[in-house]
Amino acid sequence: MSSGKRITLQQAAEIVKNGSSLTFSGFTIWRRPFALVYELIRQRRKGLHLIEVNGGPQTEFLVGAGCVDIWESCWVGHELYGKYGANLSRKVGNKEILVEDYSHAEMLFRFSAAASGAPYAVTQTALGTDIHNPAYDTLGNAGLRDGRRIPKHKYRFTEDPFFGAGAQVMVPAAKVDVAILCVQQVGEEGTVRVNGQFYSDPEVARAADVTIVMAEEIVPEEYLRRDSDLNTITSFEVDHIVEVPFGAHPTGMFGRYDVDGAFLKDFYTRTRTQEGFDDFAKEWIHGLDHLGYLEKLGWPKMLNLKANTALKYSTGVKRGQ
Amino acid sequence: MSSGKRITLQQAAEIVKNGSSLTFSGFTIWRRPFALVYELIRQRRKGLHLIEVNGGPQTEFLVGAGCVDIWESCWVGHELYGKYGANLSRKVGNKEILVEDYSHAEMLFRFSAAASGAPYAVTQTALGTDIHNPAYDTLGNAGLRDGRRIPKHKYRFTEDPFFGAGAQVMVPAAKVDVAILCVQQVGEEGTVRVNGQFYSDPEVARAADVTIVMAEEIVPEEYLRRDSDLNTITSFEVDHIVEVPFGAHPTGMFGRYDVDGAFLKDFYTRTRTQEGFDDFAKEWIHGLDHLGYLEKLGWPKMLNLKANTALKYSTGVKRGQ
Amino acid sequence: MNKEFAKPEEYGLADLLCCAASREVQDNEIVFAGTGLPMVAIMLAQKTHAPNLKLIFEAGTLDGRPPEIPTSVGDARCEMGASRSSGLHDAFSIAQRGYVDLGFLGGAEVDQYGNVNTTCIGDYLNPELRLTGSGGNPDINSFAKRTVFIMVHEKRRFTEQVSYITSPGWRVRNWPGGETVHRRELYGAAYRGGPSAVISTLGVFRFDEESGRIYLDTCHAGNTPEQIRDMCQFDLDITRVSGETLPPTREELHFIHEVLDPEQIFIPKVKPK
Amino acid sequence: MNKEFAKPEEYGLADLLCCAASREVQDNEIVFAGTGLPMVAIMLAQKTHAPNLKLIFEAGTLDGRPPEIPTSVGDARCEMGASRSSGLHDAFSIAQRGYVDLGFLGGAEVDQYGNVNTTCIGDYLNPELRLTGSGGNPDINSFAKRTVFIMVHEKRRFTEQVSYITSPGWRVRNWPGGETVHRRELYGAAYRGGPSAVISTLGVFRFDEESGRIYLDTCHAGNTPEQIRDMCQFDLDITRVSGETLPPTREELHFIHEVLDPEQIFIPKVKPK
Repeated sequence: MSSGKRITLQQAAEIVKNGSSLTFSGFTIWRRPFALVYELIRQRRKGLHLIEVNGGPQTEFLVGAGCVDIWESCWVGHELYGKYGANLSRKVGNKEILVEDYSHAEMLFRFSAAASGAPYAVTQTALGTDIHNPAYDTLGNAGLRDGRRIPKHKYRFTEDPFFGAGAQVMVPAAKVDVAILCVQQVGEEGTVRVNGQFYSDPEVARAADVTIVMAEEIVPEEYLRRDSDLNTITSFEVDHIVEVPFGAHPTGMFGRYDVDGAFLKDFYTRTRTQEGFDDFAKEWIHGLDHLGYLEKLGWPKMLNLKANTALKYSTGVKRGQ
Repeated sequence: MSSGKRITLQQAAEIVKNGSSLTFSGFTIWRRPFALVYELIRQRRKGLHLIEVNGGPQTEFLVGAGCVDIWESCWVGHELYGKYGANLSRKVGNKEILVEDYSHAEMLFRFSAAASGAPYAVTQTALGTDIHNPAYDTLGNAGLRDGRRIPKHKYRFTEDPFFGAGAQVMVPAAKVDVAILCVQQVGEEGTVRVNGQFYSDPEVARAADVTIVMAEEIVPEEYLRRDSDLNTITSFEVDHIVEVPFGAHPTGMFGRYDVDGAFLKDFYTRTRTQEGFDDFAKEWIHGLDHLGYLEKLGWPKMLNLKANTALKYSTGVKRGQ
Repeated sequence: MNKEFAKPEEYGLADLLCCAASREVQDNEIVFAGTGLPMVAIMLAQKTHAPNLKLIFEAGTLDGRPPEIPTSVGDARCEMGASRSSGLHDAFSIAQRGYVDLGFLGGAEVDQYGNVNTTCIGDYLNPELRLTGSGGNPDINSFAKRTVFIMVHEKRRFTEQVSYITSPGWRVRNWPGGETVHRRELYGAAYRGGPSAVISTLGVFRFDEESGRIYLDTCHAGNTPEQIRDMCQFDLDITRVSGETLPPTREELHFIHEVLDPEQIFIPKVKPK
Repeated sequence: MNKEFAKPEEYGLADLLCCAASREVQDNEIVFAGTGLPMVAIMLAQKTHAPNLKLIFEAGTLDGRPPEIPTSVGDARCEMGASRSSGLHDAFSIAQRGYVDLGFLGGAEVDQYGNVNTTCIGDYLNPELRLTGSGGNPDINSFAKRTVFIMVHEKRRFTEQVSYITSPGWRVRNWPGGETVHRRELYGAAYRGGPSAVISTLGVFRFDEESGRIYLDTCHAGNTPEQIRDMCQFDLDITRVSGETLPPTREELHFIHEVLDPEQIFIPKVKPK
């Protein structure tokens, strides 16, 4: 049964409006929906509010391209291939972007709460840190806490009344307009099968109002349903699907291909300045489509990144000095 | 690598002390740890506090045998094979047991909170019902709310401060001494692989201080670790393992065997009175060990219950009138 | 397939209830199904007018398409062909998140505001009879946009006041005080609707969303509105009756007895006279 | 295997830090590992004195035994041989539930109470330099019984007051007021300990749990306590120095360079002179 969920990359990008809040699958430099991130940059999307469990190269590309007004998360960098987010850092220095800092567990619990339909979660993490400093409530300071998509408070403090467990921090649900996922397989009706660590993909898919899934391959729904206990996200949680082979490049995908460390290092090195970013974007984003991008990367590189199917990672990539 | 986690059914039962709080794997009439429930009855355990996401035949057997002082849950019955819990009902009528009622989702969220190390969860379920009637706080009325294992309050009401989502009920974490799980496979070091629906097994395993896993088979740990994304519960969350083939009978196990409906119907019909229960226990529990019990059930019955390996359920059982 | 209505001698009361329940489902809806007759009713809708409905079983099967009727929601039969088999945390999170359009439930007692009891008969603290307890009844009823109850109709079950409100109707108690309020006032963001129908063994009842009161919509063949009113302890509104409950079609009977429940697990076959 | 200590010319500073970190792990502990040198240190402990330690990677790999060093915790290499690969909800829930004995972390700045900054240099509202942000640093540090920080030692990094408390030390801020209190007073049931060591490029530091203050435990070869004190902005306690940091053994160097990181991803090989 076909569900009519299949769309193109261009259509997928058009679902994200100027001013939309947006989140992604993956973890730091793994399974980020790059083909669609590139398309958002090509379409010159503006005013995005990124709410991410953690950031990564996708954040840096969107921020560098000037698509982002607000970044709400806990971390950005390129792991081994770039130790911090130079584009974000530059724009923070220039006050061109608002940053709201939470801890990693807080971001995760915020998405878990949203995915469960709860308005908030309680946790005992990060107590006593400046993350909870009321003076550092960026969205509050900017007068943006309308209590609709952006919660009225960054956090609230309370005490456990049940067991006397002490101070608790209440963190608001992370409500987002659109989640974009990048996974190994999606069925024609939307069922997702993630291989390997699923990170926070199930939570972000359910927290969003609209969920778009980019997959290496769209497979017959019936194939996935033969073993329903191996699937990760339910058909009806997914609104749109797009087939995009190698769609996560330059980030990696378990069982399919490794992180392109050289590409990320090149990005990190070249995009310390806005001119550097613009130059990089001219070379790798504008004027290309996804197939043009793959063509430019070239066959030898992609074969080198390709995972060994037994080991689930590439044995060809050079990772060290 | 062997971890020394392997114990016998008798040893497993001895870990549950008089007065322990206890919870189980499974859902109503599926994957209940019956071999160990029988052993607790043989060892004449007293004063148990059952805290269950939902009850089922295991509740009825333990309650009928007089092992249970407190039952905290939302439902008990035998599904199609016995429409309510006759033993519990009789003991409630005689005031021989304390019952604390929550809703099903509340019980689940209570275990999720405990499994996450949070003291409570917030939810918007069951608002306006007598489940929240302060006069019906059984453990409070009995003066048992010490704030240690039993929370100081059955629930608290609050309002969402972040989005104005309105009334919220705060439900306390479900803290239990021992969880007993009954699954298809466990590795020598404790890694659990559940096939099919995992119900609330991951949450109850982590909520408990001691987790005992009964499995149809103990398999080489390394076999399970070849595909770590197929596993359900982590090695170090499991303290003890026991190999007990057909250990869930008369309840069913996905992919292995069906529910023994005739056995449950017989139990339900015969145990309306205490004398009836005692008679049933004399026939099926006391004086037997697990192998004796299987022998008594007999080869033809077990073959009939055995699941078809392609379909995951038995095609031989008669389910209708 | 033969969509003509069957003759009275060709079907039983369980068939009628099952078909009436099935017709409450609209295509493309996400439906939360309990064990038993509701499960047959939903699968019947899936085979007839609502091929794209999505089925959720409380135990953790999502978008299920069981080839054989499961005996209960924890059954291995739930999982074949499902989009996903996981657990209760997912099922209830999805429900609380607002995905569920319709839930099917049962009850031992119902009052004129649709409050339902499945917990005990008599005073909770000194009950005459302890029942199963709530199960997911209040949860599905709290989270879904609409809920339909299927009940045996006895006068003592259609009661002025239920012994215990297990599942919230249209007018509920505002704890800790306990004053009666419209459900809308209490539920805040979680307010999405409430009980939309009761299908009893005598007729089909609906609710006025504003007043929260039950009224009779259709009578099953052989019952008059007055007779049905006499079978309620509360004063049943019979001013809005729209007619007789439509009988099963031959196609529906075919699916129920030949495809969905040939083993007569939940729905007995009527013996030819 | 050769457990003799290596000679100074046989190892580099990264080797020394890695081995010092590795020795903080006890057998059978559950250890939460960040990317980089900590990962090598823990896997070194697993190969030597702590074969039964259990490794958790933040991205969701539980009880991992990677045959090759992962480049980051999200890496496909984390999962081979693990007990379970799932996600962050499990990793953080397990941590908050109290399973974690030890966490390894890094930082840009540390103060005398073990408060660590990885967020920004300078005023948060007008930063000189925005860094990566917290990541899981405060979380692991909040939930684990002990945490060990590995840091580059520069005077500006061992500071009187960190620009931003990203990760809680022994004396923290009680918000919303912001008064300084002992961590124990604030954390309630979540109080399980705190930072237990800082391993810098000059020495190994520990904390007095009662006063919450840092003190110098051992100096890496070639550094005196006074020199190290001069490299801190705060007044470092050097009264409790126990001696010199033990050098790597030949066995440890073998594992680091031949088995764990032959590609020199995190730890460069010292070139023979």
